[in-house]
Amino acid sequence: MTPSILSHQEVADELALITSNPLDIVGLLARAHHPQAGAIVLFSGDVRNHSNEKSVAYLEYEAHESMASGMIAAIVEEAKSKWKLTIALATHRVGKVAVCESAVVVITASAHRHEAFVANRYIIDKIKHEVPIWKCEYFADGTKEWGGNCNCHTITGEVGKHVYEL
Amino acid sequence: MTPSILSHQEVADELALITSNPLDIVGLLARAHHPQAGAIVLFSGDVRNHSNEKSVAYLEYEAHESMASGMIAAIVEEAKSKWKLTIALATHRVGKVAVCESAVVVITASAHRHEAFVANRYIIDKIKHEVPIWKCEYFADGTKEWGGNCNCHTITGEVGKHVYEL
Amino acid sequence: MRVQVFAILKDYFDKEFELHENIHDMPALRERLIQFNPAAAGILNSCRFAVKDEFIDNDFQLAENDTIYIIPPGSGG
Amino acid sequence: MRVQVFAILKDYFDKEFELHENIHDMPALRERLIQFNPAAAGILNSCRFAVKDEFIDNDFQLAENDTIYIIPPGSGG
Repeated sequence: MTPSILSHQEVADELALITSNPLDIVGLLARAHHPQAGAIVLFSGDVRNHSNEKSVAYLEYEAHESMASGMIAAIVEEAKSKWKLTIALATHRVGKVAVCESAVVVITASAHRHEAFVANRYIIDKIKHEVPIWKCEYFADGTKEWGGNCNCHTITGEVGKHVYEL
Repeated sequence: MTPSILSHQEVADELALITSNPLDIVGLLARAHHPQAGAIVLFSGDVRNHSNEKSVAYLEYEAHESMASGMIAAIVEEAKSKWKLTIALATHRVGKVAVCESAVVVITASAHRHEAFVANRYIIDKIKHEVPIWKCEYFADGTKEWGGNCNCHTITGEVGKHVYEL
Repeated sequence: MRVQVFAILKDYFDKEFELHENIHDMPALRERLIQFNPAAAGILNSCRFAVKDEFIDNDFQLAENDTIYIIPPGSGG
Repeated sequence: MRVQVFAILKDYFDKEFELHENIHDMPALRERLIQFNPAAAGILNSCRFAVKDEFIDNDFQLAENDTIYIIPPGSGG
């Protein structure tokens, strides 16, 4: 067998959308250089050492993995087609994530920068609000707290409807 | 002499704002992980293989280097203070830049993602419109064309006033 | 039917459990779970429910052998 | 005074040249350059002018030993 030469699309298709391994930002970024892309935007959501004025030991992410994978794939494809992106990819960690490590990465590339910026923000907002992935903060004092910062339904009046849809 | 341990700010201060060397995106990104940063946004402006339906051989960037360095530093500092960023840096290449190579990189980091996105876009827009750096496209057919896509003054009616200031 | 809960709901219910009762739709299931643990009412009212990787609405008819996933709000910010 | 031009302006003028004339401000300098090369009028009218790394306005008084930098619009998009 000869090694196959993968197109950018094929490489992106192989990406694990949900993974318990550290995110290889450099490897992901290397995929995003594309001769028709004039603009690349990368977002990395990192674990902070403080939250609600408490010292964070680490975070743990839990997901409904099959739903989360399917929804991330659909969001990325929707954005790719809506903004005619040359590259769009997203990947989210589950399990324990240390301070300064990346929990989620989104990369978008397009001919001109406006589309890459808008699409990247769209993808990460949708992932954070809609995809069944939850974070639990474990603090240095031994306490823990489940995140549930999306309280959009208290504003929109409808469970599953978010402020950016108003 | 013992090697000095640099804070993030000191490392950022050493960055060449204008350089004729290839941009080390990975090295730049490594600077941007900060324990108080929950969000990192990276923008890379890459050289495309096509422009105005012509095949691009390479680009060449020219700058008024002392002015450009000073203006980039001022734009980055303004954004850093305006959006309370933990990290803000920008660097622009001059000289010949090949297809798929990066001509300009902007990295912003903040506690929450909104500020990192907005500040990043602000910095790259200002650099592209206001800083004295010009690109010349060299095409595969041997022709060349100076970029001068900022025609904001035809809309704003004032040289040096840009559409995003309206 | 089988119920699986996630994240903060695990502080109120077992992660997975069986329910052998005549429950035919999501509002009825939610009411029953609030009876089990009234302290979970607030969070249950902000949850979505899913069957076979798809969110369901109030009208969806639950079958005896369905697994129902209860999905709290995402992390948002 | 010394004049230095950049980018597309190099298609119309030498990159650097000396001007030994009584020119005291930017509008007068621009007029003189347009006389030298009328084809550059359009681009010159969209340029900014700088002295000592600072943009100057119409009122700025040019001195005999100043170097004036003529700055075309940036690449924008």
